[in-house]
Amino acid sequence: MQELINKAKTLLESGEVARVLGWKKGEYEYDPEPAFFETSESLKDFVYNGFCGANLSKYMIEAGKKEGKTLVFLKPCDSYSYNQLLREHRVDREKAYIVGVGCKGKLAVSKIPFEGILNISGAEYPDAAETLTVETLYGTETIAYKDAMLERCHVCKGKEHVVYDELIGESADTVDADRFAEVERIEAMSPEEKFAFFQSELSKCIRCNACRNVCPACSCRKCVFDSTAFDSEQKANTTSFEEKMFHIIRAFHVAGRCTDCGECSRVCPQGIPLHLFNRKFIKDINALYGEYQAGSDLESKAPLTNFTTEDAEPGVGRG
Amino acid sequence: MYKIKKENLTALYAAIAAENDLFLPIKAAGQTNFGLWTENAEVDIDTLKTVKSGKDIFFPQSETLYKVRREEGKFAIDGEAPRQTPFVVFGIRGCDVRALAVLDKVFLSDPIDSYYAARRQMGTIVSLACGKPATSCFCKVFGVDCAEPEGDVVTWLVGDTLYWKAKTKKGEQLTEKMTSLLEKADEAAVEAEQAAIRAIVEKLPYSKLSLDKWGAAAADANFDSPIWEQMYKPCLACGTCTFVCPTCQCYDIKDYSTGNGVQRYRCWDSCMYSDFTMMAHGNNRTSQMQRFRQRFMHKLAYFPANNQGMFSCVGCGRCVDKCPSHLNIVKVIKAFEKEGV
Amino acid sequence: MPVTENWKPKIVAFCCNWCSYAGADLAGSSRLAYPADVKIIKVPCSCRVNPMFILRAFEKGADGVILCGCHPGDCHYSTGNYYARRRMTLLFSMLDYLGVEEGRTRVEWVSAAEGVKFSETMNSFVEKVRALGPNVRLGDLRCKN
Amino acid sequence: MQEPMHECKHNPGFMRDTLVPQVGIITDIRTETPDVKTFRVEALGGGKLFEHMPGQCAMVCAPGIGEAMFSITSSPTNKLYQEFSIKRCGVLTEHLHSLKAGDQILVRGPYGNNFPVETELKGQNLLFIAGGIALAPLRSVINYCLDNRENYGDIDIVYGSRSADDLVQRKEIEEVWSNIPGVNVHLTIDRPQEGWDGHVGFVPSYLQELAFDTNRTAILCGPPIMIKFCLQGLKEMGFAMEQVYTTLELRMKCGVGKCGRCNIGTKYVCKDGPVFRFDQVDALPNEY
Repeated sequence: MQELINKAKTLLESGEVARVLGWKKGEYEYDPEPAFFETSESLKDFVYNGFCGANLSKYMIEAGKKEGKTLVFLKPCDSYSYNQLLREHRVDREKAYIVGVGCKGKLAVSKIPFEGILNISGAEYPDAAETLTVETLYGTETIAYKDAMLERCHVCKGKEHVVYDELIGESADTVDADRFAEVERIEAMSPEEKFAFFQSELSKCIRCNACRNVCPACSCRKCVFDSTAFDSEQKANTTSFEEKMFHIIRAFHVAGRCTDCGECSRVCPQGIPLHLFNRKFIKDINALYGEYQAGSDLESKAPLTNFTTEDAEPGVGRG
Repeated sequence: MYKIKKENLTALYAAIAAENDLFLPIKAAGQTNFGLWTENAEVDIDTLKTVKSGKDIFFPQSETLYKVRREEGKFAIDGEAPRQTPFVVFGIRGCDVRALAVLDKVFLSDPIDSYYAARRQMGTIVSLACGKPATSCFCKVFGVDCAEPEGDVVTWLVGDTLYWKAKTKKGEQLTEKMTSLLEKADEAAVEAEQAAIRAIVEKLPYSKLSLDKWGAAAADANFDSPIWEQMYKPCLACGTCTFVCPTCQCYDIKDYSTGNGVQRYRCWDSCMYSDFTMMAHGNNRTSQMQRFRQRFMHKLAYFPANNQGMFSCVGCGRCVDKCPSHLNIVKVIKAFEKEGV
Repeated sequence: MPVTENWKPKIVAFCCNWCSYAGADLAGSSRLAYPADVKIIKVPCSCRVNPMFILRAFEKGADGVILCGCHPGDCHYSTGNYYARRRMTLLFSMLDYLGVEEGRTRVEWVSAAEGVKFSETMNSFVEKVRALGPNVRLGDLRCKN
Repeated sequence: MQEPMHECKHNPGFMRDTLVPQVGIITDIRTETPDVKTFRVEALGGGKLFEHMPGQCAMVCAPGIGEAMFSITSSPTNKLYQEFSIKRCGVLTEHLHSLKAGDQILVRGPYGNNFPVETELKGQNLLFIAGGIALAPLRSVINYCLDNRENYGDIDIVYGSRSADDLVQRKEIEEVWSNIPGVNVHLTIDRPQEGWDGHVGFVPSYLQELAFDTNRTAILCGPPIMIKFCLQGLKEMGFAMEQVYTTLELRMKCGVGKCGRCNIGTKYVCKDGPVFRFDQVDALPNEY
């Protein structure tokens, strides 16, 4: 972590960057918040640990509108999101100094099943322990680092940054699950079971829009779901239809652009596995139009703005 | 004081539900929220904080106010009748019960909101003391005693026994109907539990938050503070904090065209949304900083200024747990405490 | 809504202006019968139809939605229907994934000369949706009463 | 607990929830300017939908389109109907402009406080200052004062708009108001125009030319920039902030101080306003 702070200090003091986008120490180890640092003095609150799961690339849209360069710390998977924003011309590469930071899997405090959590040790950067020690109001507990990891880290896209000016720190391979296993499990269900599954998950939705607002691919100036022109703007969670509409359309609007960064599932206050929608599209795109990873490069044509004359017909695979 | 074995609670729920709608914490798809009891529901009274607070029962996230039918150019208004049947809320915690007192100030002030008022009249509240307060709890700061919550009936879960004590007339009426399931008990076990709870509350990290910088006077004093500009930046402008909050009461009134007419409904809204104050001629809160400030100023300064010092926060800590960017009211209170104004 | 012997499904058919709408016209002028419950919405091109159109049709009470456009390669705008094909492929796959009955959505390429195909397509689609019964999984309850 | 289905104190006899509107019928529409129409609204059985006081507002709703707060431009002394002058500027107003006499709309209200016509303003000389569509809320007070002429001193009305075509209620101003003894109407338009022989110039500068003494209470309403300069002018003339009233407008949904939109600091414009005295406005945070 000191290495990151030193880098930030050097660049801030030399004037090469006007601000640093990183994570700020919260009340505890487990609640750091994304933050802009404009003075080297303020960097005393900088933190980078296992709980810095927040993907900072979307903040670069706003940062890019400001005077001067912004130093941003991106984890390997965050760099895909940044790259995708770059190819959509939503961020200005010239105004970013990207430090690719190492990542050994990020943690979710919601996955730690103990009550009254005070301190968690073992999540330090770069020497994360195999086991987290959790000090609670009701005693000390331990949990394997892996067990507290975010879902996305179990299907990690790899240790490589796709865009950076400089790399600091080592990353670890955290993959221990098949990315599409859950999608396949659902695909194998009967229509009734599928419907029941999504109904029970989506009926929890409170329409807070956290998934949309955190999503680096959802960068529209005005979302169709905020439009008052017709009744797509439905803040009510009156009926189950309305949630389906929102989540299907949202997933569709980011299809072919979603890097599978997993922020939507991380932020959902109701724990809805929203990545299952995006991953279904990714899986279909891979199967029908060839392997495609959004954000991996700046050149290849996105699957939904491309076609071949031999494409499959709609309803492919139906019985 | 009465008691009932935890294993007999299902019988108690069934008995209550036989005469009234019964709302209680139900776990579905991994999350616990208040819902209507049915025989198949997975009741979960052990989870300290339901994701959404009990606010939903009295002020639903979405409710129809009236329907308008149009026939030959004429409108016919079909107003929704306020609730007329009694119901019971079981297992609601002290902070959420206090939150109803906050909502009362809004909805029961003139002109009274008849939909909310009817639910308040029809509802009997069976609250549950918090055996294991969490790190993010700070109800003590707002004078809530989670060892002795308010409510028509108060219950305590001690080991495998639920203790039951009626506190109001409504509570006594409910208790009378349940006597066949309840046994008489003495207060000793509850007193010990309360002492244990209060000891933990003393140790809670946020129990000593200071509200000195807040209250009616803060409406002027804190408005122009540079702290807002420093703090708001990670805010995603989502509505998570407002929707999980037991006291946030802002709402929107919207139309839904069904093809046969229009349903006018009211639904929760969030002051964090960019279009919240948007109108044809402009917007008076154009920046996220202003919207962020509005939320906390409303809870900690404007509301007390209009309601004899009562804060519009009950310290339930849901926003502390749920904010995607880990921003929350505790951080705001602490920032003002530390840096002053 | 009770499903009775006489229950008729409501079908929304999005037809491209250049081929399929003309095909429907031809079906009409050739006196080829297709159910009156098919409501045709004319669109400039099949790729004008975005997923929200389809979902909103279901929301407002449709029991089946069909999209008709020019045959691939024959698009008036050269490539519009190729994009529509990819979009609908993904959308239908998503609807299947959500457990919506597969028979409720369909894409068919109908040229201006294919009045017979238009009528046959509509007849078979309506029959299929009829067999599925009313759409409950993708409708807004508020529109039902 | 109080009885929920109560009789509203502003609105005796109204026994429904305040959020549920009444059906009103548009009995007449006057085109005032290219983008302003005045709608006359009556209850289904004839007569007024409710009683109101000058400065109060009502929620006008076109089902399926939207609902918004409009000031009631007719005076309470009018016993037959209520009027709303509405400028076309958004989705709802666009729709309202497309309506015809005989069409129905939904109305609920009245909401908010009113100009203190029976207290502070009584016996005073009055100076009304308005720009553009802002005459709408003031017209209700002006007509109230004119109909109770004996209760008020001299009345001066300074009214300006972009052009002569944009003057709202021009007929009434020229044919009624101008002919009442003790009432002086001062019209102005922003730019010279053929056929206009009146004053040309912005309202604030005209106000300074007119140089009123401070023995009067001012009632000011208009676009924010006009308010800003008029207020400055009034201060220079020696007016105290306690002598100047205005009426504010913000996004509203409920109209009863509950939906949480229209607050400026601790004050809700719908409930504590829309009428404020400028010393009260000054005490509010700068967020309007």
